[in-house]
Amino acid sequence: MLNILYFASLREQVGLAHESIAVPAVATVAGLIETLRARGGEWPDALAANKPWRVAVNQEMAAFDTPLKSDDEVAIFPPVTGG
Amino acid sequence: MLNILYFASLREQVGLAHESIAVPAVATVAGLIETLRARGGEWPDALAANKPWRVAVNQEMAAFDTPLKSDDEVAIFPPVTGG
Amino acid sequence: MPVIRVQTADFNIADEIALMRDNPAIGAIASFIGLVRDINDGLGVKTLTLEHYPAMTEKAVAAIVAEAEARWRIIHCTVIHRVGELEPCDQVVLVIVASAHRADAFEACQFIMDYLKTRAPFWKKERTPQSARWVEARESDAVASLRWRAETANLSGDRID
Amino acid sequence: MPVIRVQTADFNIADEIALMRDNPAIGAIASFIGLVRDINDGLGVKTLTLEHYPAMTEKAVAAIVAEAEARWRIIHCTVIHRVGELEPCDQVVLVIVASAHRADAFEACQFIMDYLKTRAPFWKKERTPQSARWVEARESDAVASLRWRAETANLSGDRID
Repeated sequence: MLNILYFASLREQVGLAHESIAVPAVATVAGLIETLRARGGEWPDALAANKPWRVAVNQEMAAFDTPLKSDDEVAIFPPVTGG
Repeated sequence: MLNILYFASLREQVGLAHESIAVPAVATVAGLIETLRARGGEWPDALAANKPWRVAVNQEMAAFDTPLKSDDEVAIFPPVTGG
Repeated sequence: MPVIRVQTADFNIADEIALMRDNPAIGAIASFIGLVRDINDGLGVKTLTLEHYPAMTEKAVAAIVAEAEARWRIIHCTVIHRVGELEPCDQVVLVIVASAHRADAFEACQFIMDYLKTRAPFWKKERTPQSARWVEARESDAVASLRWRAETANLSGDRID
Repeated sequence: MPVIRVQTADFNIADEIALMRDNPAIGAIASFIGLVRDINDGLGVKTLTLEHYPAMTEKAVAAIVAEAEARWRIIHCTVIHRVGELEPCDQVVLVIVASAHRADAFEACQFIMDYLKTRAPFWKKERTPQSARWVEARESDAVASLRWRAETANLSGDRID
Protein backbone atom coordinates (compact mmCIF):
# COMPACT_ATOMS: atom_id res chain seq x y z
CA MET A 1 0.00 0.00 0.00
CA LEU A 2 1.09 3.58 -0.68
CA ASN A 3 0.65 6.00 2.19
CA ILE A 4 -0.60 9.31 0.71
CA LEU A 5 -0.51 12.63 2.60
CA TYR A 6 -2.13 15.96 1.63
CA PHE A 7 -1.16 19.32 3.05
CA ALA A 8 -2.38 22.90 3.40
CA SER A 9 -4.87 24.21 0.80
CA LEU A 10 -4.79 20.92 -1.11
CA ARG A 11 -5.72 18.99 2.04
CA GLU A 12 -8.63 21.36 2.62
CA GLN A 13 -9.81 21.19 -0.98
CA VAL A 14 -9.90 17.38 -1.16
CA GLY A 15 -11.06 17.11 2.44
CA LEU A 16 -8.51 14.45 3.29
CA ALA A 17 -5.24 14.51 5.26
CA HIS A 18 -4.05 11.00 4.46
CA GLU A 19 -5.14 7.69 2.94
CA SER A 20 -3.75 4.36 1.69
CA ILE A 21 -3.90 3.20 -1.93
CA ALA A 22 -2.92 -0.15 -3.45
CA VAL A 23 0.28 0.05 -5.48
CA PRO A 24 -0.30 -1.98 -8.67
CA ALA A 25 -2.38 0.65 -10.39
CA VAL A 26 0.07 3.46 -9.73
CA ALA A 27 3.66 2.63 -10.63
CA THR A 28 4.80 6.25 -11.00
CA VAL A 29 3.85 9.65 -9.61
CA ALA A 30 2.10 10.40 -12.93
CA GLY A 31 0.03 7.24 -12.59
CA LEU A 32 -0.97 8.13 -9.04
CA ILE A 33 -2.07 11.62 -10.07
CA GLU A 34 -4.17 10.14 -12.92
CA THR A 35 -5.78 7.70 -10.50
CA LEU A 36 -6.68 10.50 -8.08
CA ARG A 37 -8.04 12.81 -10.81
CA ALA A 38 -10.25 9.96 -12.05
CA ARG A 39 -12.16 10.09 -8.76
CA GLY A 40 -14.06 13.15 -9.98
CA GLY A 41 -15.50 15.65 -7.46
CA GLU A 42 -12.81 18.10 -6.27
CA TRP A 43 -9.96 15.92 -7.45
CA PRO A 44 -9.58 16.91 -11.14
CA ASP A 45 -9.53 20.59 -10.16
CA ALA A 46 -7.27 20.16 -7.11
CA LEU A 47 -4.70 18.29 -9.23
CA ALA A 48 -5.25 20.17 -12.51
CA ALA A 49 -2.21 20.22 -14.78
CA ASN A 50 -2.03 24.02 -14.67
CA LYS A 51 -1.88 24.14 -10.85
CA PRO A 52 1.48 24.31 -9.09
CA TRP A 53 1.06 21.31 -6.74
CA ARG A 54 4.20 19.44 -5.74
CA VAL A 55 4.90 15.79 -4.92
CA ALA A 56 7.41 14.31 -2.46
CA VAL A 57 8.17 10.58 -2.34
CA ASN A 58 9.63 9.34 0.94
CA GLN A 59 10.19 12.95 2.00
CA GLU A 60 12.21 13.87 -1.08
CA MET A 61 10.90 16.12 -3.82
CA ALA A 62 9.83 13.93 -6.76
CA ALA A 63 9.11 14.31 -10.47
CA PHE A 64 6.30 13.04 -12.70
CA ASP A 65 8.24 9.93 -13.67
CA THR A 66 9.45 9.05 -10.15
CA PRO A 67 8.63 5.35 -9.65
CA LEU A 68 6.49 4.24 -6.70
CA LYS A 69 6.77 0.99 -4.78
CA SER A 70 4.95 -0.62 -1.90
CA ASP A 71 5.15 1.24 1.43
CA ASP A 72 6.32 4.49 -0.19
CA GLU A 73 5.12 7.67 1.51
CA VAL A 74 3.79 10.10 -1.08
CA ALA A 75 2.95 13.70 -0.12
CA ILE A 76 1.07 16.10 -2.37
CA PHE A 77 0.99 19.79 -1.51
CA PRO A 78 0.95 23.35 -2.84
CA PRO A 79 4.20 25.34 -3.20
CA VAL A 80 5.74 25.90 0.21
CA THR A 81 5.38 29.26 1.97
CA GLY A 82 7.49 29.00 5.12
CA GLY A 83 10.46 31.06 6.18
CA MET B 1 45.52 77.89 14.76
CA LEU B 2 44.83 74.46 13.22
CA ASN B 3 44.18 71.64 15.65
CA ILE B 4 45.97 68.54 14.31
CA LEU B 5 45.26 64.98 15.52
CA TYR B 6 47.21 61.79 14.80
CA PHE B 7 45.87 58.27 15.24
CA ALA B 8 46.97 54.65 15.53
CA SER B 9 50.29 53.63 13.92
CA LEU B 10 50.85 57.16 12.61
CA ARG B 11 50.44 58.59 16.13
CA GLU B 12 52.98 56.08 17.43
CA GLN B 13 55.45 56.75 14.62
CA VAL B 14 55.50 60.54 15.03
CA GLY B 15 55.18 60.24 18.80
CA LEU B 16 52.43 62.85 18.96
CA ALA B 17 48.66 62.60 19.50
CA HIS B 18 47.77 66.24 18.80
CA GLU B 19 49.27 69.67 18.32
CA SER B 20 48.39 73.18 17.11
CA ILE B 21 49.90 74.86 14.04
CA ALA B 22 49.53 78.41 12.75
CA VAL B 23 47.32 78.63 9.67
CA PRO B 24 49.02 81.09 7.27
CA ALA B 25 51.69 78.66 6.13
CA VAL B 26 49.25 75.87 5.38
CA ALA B 27 46.26 76.91 3.29
CA THR B 28 45.43 73.40 2.00
CA VAL B 29 45.84 69.81 3.15
CA ALA B 30 48.73 69.49 0.69
CA GLY B 31 50.43 72.53 2.26
CA LEU B 32 50.03 71.10 5.75
CA ILE B 33 51.52 67.75 4.72
CA GLU B 34 54.51 69.56 3.14
CA THR B 35 55.03 71.58 6.31
CA LEU B 36 54.99 68.43 8.44
CA ARG B 37 57.37 66.51 6.14
CA ALA B 38 59.79 69.45 6.26
CA ARG B 39 60.31 68.79 9.98
CA GLY B 40 62.57 65.85 9.16
CA GLY B 41 63.02 62.99 11.64
CA GLU B 42 60.14 60.46 11.38
CA TRP B 43 57.90 62.87 9.49
CA PRO B 44 58.98 62.42 5.85
CA ASP B 45 58.65 58.64 6.19
CA ALA B 46 55.40 58.71 8.18
CA LEU B 47 53.78 60.94 5.54
CA ALA B 48 55.58 59.51 2.49
CA ALA B 49 53.65 59.89 -0.76
CA ASN B 50 53.55 56.11 -1.26
CA LYS B 51 51.96 55.44 2.13
CA PRO B 52 48.18 55.13 2.45
CA TRP B 53 47.61 57.77 5.17
CA ARG B 54 44.25 59.55 5.15
CA VAL B 55 43.19 63.07 6.15
CA ALA B 56 39.91 64.26 7.64
CA VAL B 57 39.05 67.95 8.00
CA ASN B 58 36.45 68.78 10.61
CA GLN B 59 35.59 65.06 10.85
CA GLU B 60 34.93 64.63 7.13
CA MET B 61 37.27 62.77 4.79
CA ALA B 62 39.32 65.31 2.85
CA ALA B 63 41.44 65.48 -0.30
CA PHE B 64 44.85 66.96 -1.09
CA ASP B 65 43.33 70.23 -2.27
CA THR B 66 40.84 70.63 0.60
CA PRO B 67 41.32 74.22 1.90
CA LEU B 68 42.15 74.82 5.55
CA LYS B 69 41.08 77.77 7.66
CA SER B 70 41.59 78.91 11.22
CA ASP B 71 40.20 76.60 13.92
CA ASP B 72 39.79 73.63 11.55
CA GLU B 73 40.34 70.21 13.10
CA VAL B 74 42.61 68.13 10.88
CA ALA B 75 43.10 64.41 11.58
CA ILE B 76 45.78 62.30 9.90
CA PHE B 77 45.62 58.51 10.20
CA PRO B 78 46.27 55.16 8.49
CA PRO B 79 43.45 53.35 6.63
CA VAL B 80 40.73 52.35 9.09
CA THR B 81 40.46 48.75 10.34
CA GLY B 82 37.31 48.61 12.45
CA GLY B 83 34.21 46.49 12.01
CA MET C 1 26.85 19.63 13.58
CA PRO C 2 24.25 22.19 12.64
CA VAL C 3 21.38 22.84 15.03
CA ILE C 4 18.00 22.34 13.32
CA ARG C 5 14.77 22.63 15.28
CA VAL C 6 11.07 22.85 14.42
CA GLN C 7 9.08 23.99 17.41
CA THR C 8 5.96 25.82 18.59
CA ALA C 9 7.92 27.66 21.30
CA ASP C 10 9.53 31.05 20.77
CA PHE C 11 13.32 31.39 20.55
CA ASN C 12 15.96 33.86 21.77
CA ILE C 13 18.66 34.77 19.27
CA ALA C 14 21.22 35.68 21.95
CA ASP C 15 20.81 32.29 23.67
CA GLU C 16 21.29 30.47 20.37
CA ILE C 17 24.37 32.52 19.50
CA ALA C 18 25.80 31.95 22.99
CA LEU C 19 25.70 28.19 22.33
CA MET C 20 28.09 28.51 19.37
CA ARG C 21 30.18 31.54 20.25
CA ASP C 22 32.83 29.94 22.44
CA ASN C 23 35.07 29.26 19.43
CA PRO C 24 37.85 31.78 18.74
CA ALA C 25 37.99 30.76 15.07
CA ILE C 26 34.64 32.54 14.56
CA GLY C 27 35.02 36.11 13.34
CA ALA C 28 31.57 36.69 11.86
CA ILE C 29 28.01 35.73 12.77
CA ALA C 30 25.26 36.65 10.31
CA SER C 31 21.70 36.02 11.36
CA PHE C 32 18.16 36.48 10.19
CA ILE C 33 14.83 36.58 11.99
CA GLY C 34 11.54 36.41 10.08
CA LEU C 35 8.58 38.03 11.84
CA VAL C 36 4.81 38.00 11.34
CA ARG C 37 3.68 41.23 9.70
CA ASP C 38 0.18 42.59 10.28
CA ILE C 39 -0.20 43.62 6.65
CA ASN C 40 0.19 41.20 3.75
CA ASP C 41 -1.12 42.28 0.36
CA GLY C 42 -3.14 45.00 2.07
CA LEU C 43 -5.09 42.78 4.47
CA GLY C 44 -4.91 43.11 8.24
CA VAL C 45 -3.47 39.87 9.57
CA LYS C 46 -4.71 38.78 13.01
CA THR C 47 -3.11 35.35 13.21
CA LEU C 48 -0.78 33.26 11.09
CA THR C 49 -0.89 29.48 11.36
CA LEU C 50 2.08 27.46 10.19
CA GLU C 51 1.48 23.90 9.07
CA HIS C 52 4.33 21.58 8.14
CA TYR C 53 5.09 18.03 7.01
CA PRO C 54 6.80 16.68 10.11
CA ALA C 55 8.49 13.63 8.58
CA MET C 56 10.06 15.74 5.84
CA THR C 57 10.78 19.08 7.50
CA GLU C 58 14.03 18.43 9.33
CA LYS C 59 15.32 16.34 6.43
CA ALA C 60 14.60 19.18 3.98
CA VAL C 61 16.20 21.81 6.23
CA ALA C 62 19.22 19.57 6.82
CA ALA C 63 19.67 19.21 3.05
CA ILE C 64 19.59 23.00 2.63
CA VAL C 65 22.15 23.47 5.39
CA ALA C 66 24.36 20.73 3.92
CA GLU C 67 24.30 22.50 0.57
CA ALA C 68 25.29 25.79 2.25
CA GLU C 69 28.13 23.99 4.06
CA ALA C 70 29.37 22.64 0.74
CA ARG C 71 29.32 26.11 -0.83
CA TRP C 72 30.73 28.31 1.93
CA ARG C 73 33.24 27.98 4.76
CA ILE C 74 30.83 27.65 7.68
CA ILE C 75 31.88 26.97 11.27
CA HIS C 76 28.39 26.62 12.74
CA CYS C 77 24.82 26.95 11.60
CA THR C 78 21.49 27.11 13.46
CA VAL C 79 18.03 27.00 11.87
CA ILE C 80 14.90 27.22 14.01
CA HIS C 81 11.46 27.33 12.41
CA ARG C 82 8.28 27.72 14.42
CA VAL C 83 4.95 26.04 13.61
CA GLY C 84 1.45 26.52 15.00
CA GLU C 85 -0.48 29.73 15.53
CA LEU C 86 1.41 33.02 15.64
CA GLU C 87 0.46 36.71 15.83
CA PRO C 88 1.89 39.91 14.32
CA CYS C 89 5.36 40.72 15.76
CA ASP C 90 5.94 37.06 16.64
CA GLN C 91 9.19 35.48 15.51
CA VAL C 92 8.75 32.80 12.82
CA VAL C 93 12.20 31.71 11.74
CA LEU C 94 15.81 32.12 12.86
CA VAL C 95 18.92 31.40 10.79
CA ILE C 96 22.39 31.93 12.24
CA VAL C 97 25.63 31.28 10.36
CA ALA C 98 29.06 31.58 11.98
CA SER C 99 32.23 31.76 9.87
CA ALA C 100 35.76 33.07 10.05
CA HIS C 101 34.91 35.90 7.63
CA ARG C 102 31.79 37.90 6.98
CA ALA C 103 31.18 37.21 3.29
CA ASP C 104 30.74 33.48 3.96
CA ALA C 105 28.39 34.14 6.88
CA PHE C 106 26.24 36.69 5.02
CA GLU C 107 25.94 34.71 1.81
CA ALA C 108 25.24 31.37 3.47
CA CYS C 109 22.59 32.95 5.72
CA GLN C 110 20.83 34.53 2.75
CA PHE C 111 21.09 31.30 0.75
CA ILE C 112 19.54 29.27 3.56
CA MET C 113 16.64 31.74 3.90
CA ASP C 114 16.01 31.74 0.14
CA TYR C 115 15.96 27.95 0.06
CA LEU C 116 13.81 27.66 3.20
CA LYS C 117 11.25 29.81 1.42
CA THR C 118 11.12 27.54 -1.61
CA ARG C 119 12.16 24.03 -0.47
CA ALA C 120 11.13 23.41 3.13
CA PRO C 121 7.60 21.99 3.63
CA PHE C 122 5.93 24.76 5.60
CA TRP C 123 2.66 26.46 4.68
CA LYS C 124 1.20 29.66 6.10
CA LYS C 125 -2.48 30.40 6.61
CA GLU C 126 -3.48 33.96 7.45
CA ARG C 127 -6.58 34.93 9.36
CA THR C 128 -7.83 38.47 8.80
CA PRO C 129 -11.02 39.97 10.30
CA GLN C 130 -12.80 39.01 7.06
CA SER C 131 -11.50 35.57 6.25
CA ALA C 132 -8.83 32.89 6.38
CA ARG C 133 -6.62 32.14 3.40
CA TRP C 134 -3.54 30.19 2.53
CA VAL C 135 -0.60 32.40 1.64
CA GLU C 136 0.39 31.94 -2.00
CA ALA C 137 3.98 31.27 -2.97
CA ARG C 138 5.69 34.41 -4.30
CA GLU C 139 7.32 34.55 -7.68
CA SER C 140 10.01 36.74 -6.09
CA ASP C 141 10.98 33.93 -3.72
CA ALA C 142 11.42 31.55 -6.64
CA VAL C 143 13.61 34.16 -8.35
CA ALA C 144 15.65 34.68 -5.17
CA SER C 145 16.21 30.95 -4.91
CA LEU C 146 17.16 30.53 -8.57
CA ARG C 147 19.83 33.22 -8.51
CA TRP C 148 22.06 30.93 -6.42
CA ARG C 149 22.22 28.54 -9.35
CA ALA C 150 23.40 31.33 -11.62
CA GLU C 151 26.06 32.24 -9.07
CA THR C 152 27.46 28.74 -8.83
CA ALA C 153 29.83 29.46 -11.70
CA ASN C 154 31.46 32.23 -9.64
CA LEU C 155 32.02 30.19 -6.51
CA SER C 156 35.71 29.69 -7.01
CA GLY C 157 36.23 33.40 -7.68
CA ASP C 158 37.45 36.09 -5.35
CA ARG C 159 36.33 35.89 -1.78
CA ILE C 160 35.89 38.77 0.60
CA ASP C 161 37.35 38.36 4.05
CA MET D 1 15.93 57.27 14.18
CA PRO D 2 18.77 54.79 13.93
CA VAL D 3 20.53 53.73 17.12
CA ILE D 4 24.29 54.36 16.92
CA ARG D 5 26.55 53.70 19.88
CA VAL D 6 30.29 53.52 20.46
CA GLN D 7 31.03 51.92 23.80
CA THR D 8 33.51 49.87 25.82
CA ALA D 9 30.73 47.70 27.29
CA ASP D 10 29.54 44.46 25.71
CA PHE D 11 26.10 44.27 24.03
CA ASN D 12 23.28 41.70 23.80
CA ILE D 13 21.77 41.23 20.36
CA ALA D 14 18.41 40.03 21.70
CA ASP D 15 18.03 43.12 23.90
CA GLU D 16 18.80 45.41 20.96
CA ILE D 17 16.32 43.59 18.70
CA ALA D 18 13.67 43.71 21.43
CA LEU D 19 13.91 47.53 21.40
CA MET D 20 12.82 47.70 17.75
CA ARG D 21 10.65 44.63 17.34
CA ASP D 22 7.32 46.00 18.53
CA ASN D 23 6.37 47.13 15.02
CA PRO D 24 4.14 44.81 12.99
CA ALA D 25 5.37 46.34 9.72
CA ILE D 26 8.72 44.57 10.29
CA GLY D 27 8.93 41.21 8.53
CA ALA D 28 12.70 40.75 8.40
CA ILE D 29 15.62 41.46 10.72
CA ALA D 30 19.10 40.82 9.39
CA SER D 31 21.98 41.19 11.79
CA PHE D 32 25.71 40.81 12.01
CA ILE D 33 28.12 40.35 14.90
CA GLY D 34 31.86 40.70 14.42
CA LEU D 35 33.99 38.79 16.94
CA VAL D 36 37.66 38.78 17.92
CA ARG D 37 39.41 35.77 16.40
CA ASP D 38 42.48 34.24 18.05
CA ILE D 39 44.23 33.74 14.74
CA ASN D 40 44.91 36.54 12.27
CA ASP D 41 47.46 35.93 9.53
CA GLY D 42 48.79 32.95 11.47
CA LEU D 43 49.57 34.75 14.73
CA GLY D 44 47.96 33.88 18.05
CA VAL D 45 46.01 36.95 19.17
CA LYS D 46 45.82 37.50 22.94
CA THR D 47 44.18 40.92 23.01
CA LEU D 48 42.79 43.33 20.47
CA THR D 49 42.70 47.04 21.30
CA LEU D 50 40.35 49.29 19.37
CA GLU D 51 41.25 52.96 19.09
CA HIS D 52 38.89 55.46 17.47
CA TYR D 53 38.53 59.16 16.65
CA PRO D 54 35.74 60.12 19.04
CA ALA D 55 34.67 63.38 17.41
CA MET D 56 34.32 61.74 14.01
CA THR D 57 33.11 58.21 14.79
CA GLU D 58 29.39 58.69 15.31
CA LYS D 59 29.25 61.20 12.47
CA ALA D 60 30.90 58.70 10.10
CA VAL D 61 28.65 55.85 11.19
CA ALA D 62 25.57 58.06 10.90
CA ALA D 63 26.59 58.96 7.32
CA ILE D 64 26.93 55.26 6.44
CA VAL D 65 23.51 54.47 7.93
CA ALA D 66 21.95 57.45 6.12
CA GLU D 67 23.33 56.16 2.83
CA ALA D 68 21.86 52.71 3.52
CA GLU D 69 18.51 54.32 4.35
CA ALA D 70 18.58 56.15 1.04
CA ARG D 71 19.31 52.94 -0.89
CA TRP D 72 17.03 50.40 0.81
CA ARG D 73 13.64 50.40 2.52
CA ILE D 74 14.72 50.26 6.15
CA ILE D 75 12.38 50.46 9.12
CA HIS D 76 15.02 50.49 11.82
CA CYS D 77 18.77 50.24 12.10
CA THR D 78 21.14 49.71 15.04
CA VAL D 79 24.94 49.95 14.91
CA ILE D 80 27.03 49.34 18.04
CA HIS D 81 30.82 49.37 17.88
CA ARG D 82 33.01 48.61 20.85
CA VAL D 83 36.34 50.30 21.62
CA GLY D 84 39.05 49.52 24.16
CA GLU D 85 40.74 46.22 24.93
CA LEU D 86 39.04 42.99 23.83
CA GLU D 87 39.94 39.30 23.85
CA PRO D 88 39.29 36.38 21.48
CA CYS D 89 35.57 35.46 21.36
CA ASP D 90 34.58 38.99 22.46
CA GLN D 91 31.97 40.81 20.41
CA VAL D 92 33.33 43.84 18.50
CA VAL D 93 30.50 45.17 16.35
CA LEU D 94 26.76 44.68 15.95
CA VAL D 95 24.65 45.78 12.97
CA ILE D 96 20.89 45.14 12.91
CA VAL D 97 18.61 46.15 10.05
CA ALA D 98 14.83 45.72 10.19
CA SER D 99 12.70 45.92 7.03
CA ALA D 100 9.40 44.69 5.66
CA HIS D 101 11.21 42.22 3.39
CA ARG D 102 14.40 40.24 3.71
CA ALA D 103 16.34 41.43 0.66
CA ASP D 104 16.39 45.02 1.96
CA ALA D 105 17.46 43.88 5.42
CA PHE D 106 20.23 41.57 4.19
CA GLU D 107 21.69 43.97 1.65
CA ALA D 108 21.60 47.02 3.90
CA CYS D 109 23.22 45.07 6.74
CA GLN D 110 26.03 43.86 4.47
CA PHE D 111 26.47 47.35 2.98
CA ILE D 112 26.79 48.92 6.44
CA MET D 113 29.39 46.34 7.49
CA ASP D 114 31.42 46.86 4.30
CA TYR D 115 31.39 50.62 4.79
CA LEU D 116 32.17 50.41 8.52
CA LYS D 117 35.28 48.45 7.56
CA THR D 118 36.50 51.12 5.16
CA ARG D 119 35.00 54.46 6.29
CA ALA D 120 34.57 54.54 10.06
CA PRO D 121 37.60 55.79 12.04
CA PHE D 122 38.46 52.71 14.10
CA TRP D 123 41.89 51.07 14.28
CA LYS D 124 42.78 47.66 15.67
CA LYS D 125 46.02 46.76 17.44
CA GLU D 126 46.70 43.10 18.10
CA ARG D 127 48.87 41.77 20.88
CA THR D 128 50.34 38.31 20.34
CA PRO D 129 52.76 36.56 22.75
CA GLN D 130 55.61 37.89 20.60
CA SER D 131 54.62 41.44 19.85
CA ALA D 132 52.01 44.14 19.30
CA ARG D 133 51.12 45.35 15.84
CA TRP D 134 48.54 47.52 14.14
CA VAL D 135 46.21 45.53 11.89
CA GLU D 136 46.67 46.52 8.25
CA ALA D 137 43.69 47.42 6.10
CA ARG D 138 42.70 44.55 3.81
CA GLU D 139 42.50 44.94 0.09
CA SER D 140 39.47 42.60 0.20
CA ASP D 141 37.59 45.09 2.39
CA ALA D 142 38.23 47.86 -0.10
CA VAL D 143 36.92 45.59 -2.86
CA ALA D 144 33.83 44.68 -0.82
CA SER D 145 33.12 48.35 -0.26
CA LEU D 146 33.62 49.32 -3.90
CA ARG D 147 31.20 46.73 -5.24
CA TRP D 148 28.27 48.75 -3.84
CA ARG D 149 29.19 51.55 -6.23
CA ALA D 150 29.05 49.15 -9.17
CA GLU D 151 25.65 47.97 -8.01
CA THR D 152 24.15 51.44 -7.81
CA ALA D 153 23.12 51.21 -11.43
CA ASN D 154 20.90 48.22 -10.59
CA LEU D 155 19.12 49.81 -7.66
CA SER D 156 15.90 50.48 -9.47
CA GLY D 157 15.78 46.93 -10.82
CA ASP D 158 13.83 43.93 -9.56
CA ARG D 159 13.45 43.63 -5.85
CA ILE D 160 13.00 40.45 -3.91
CA ASP D 161 10.28 40.43 -1.26
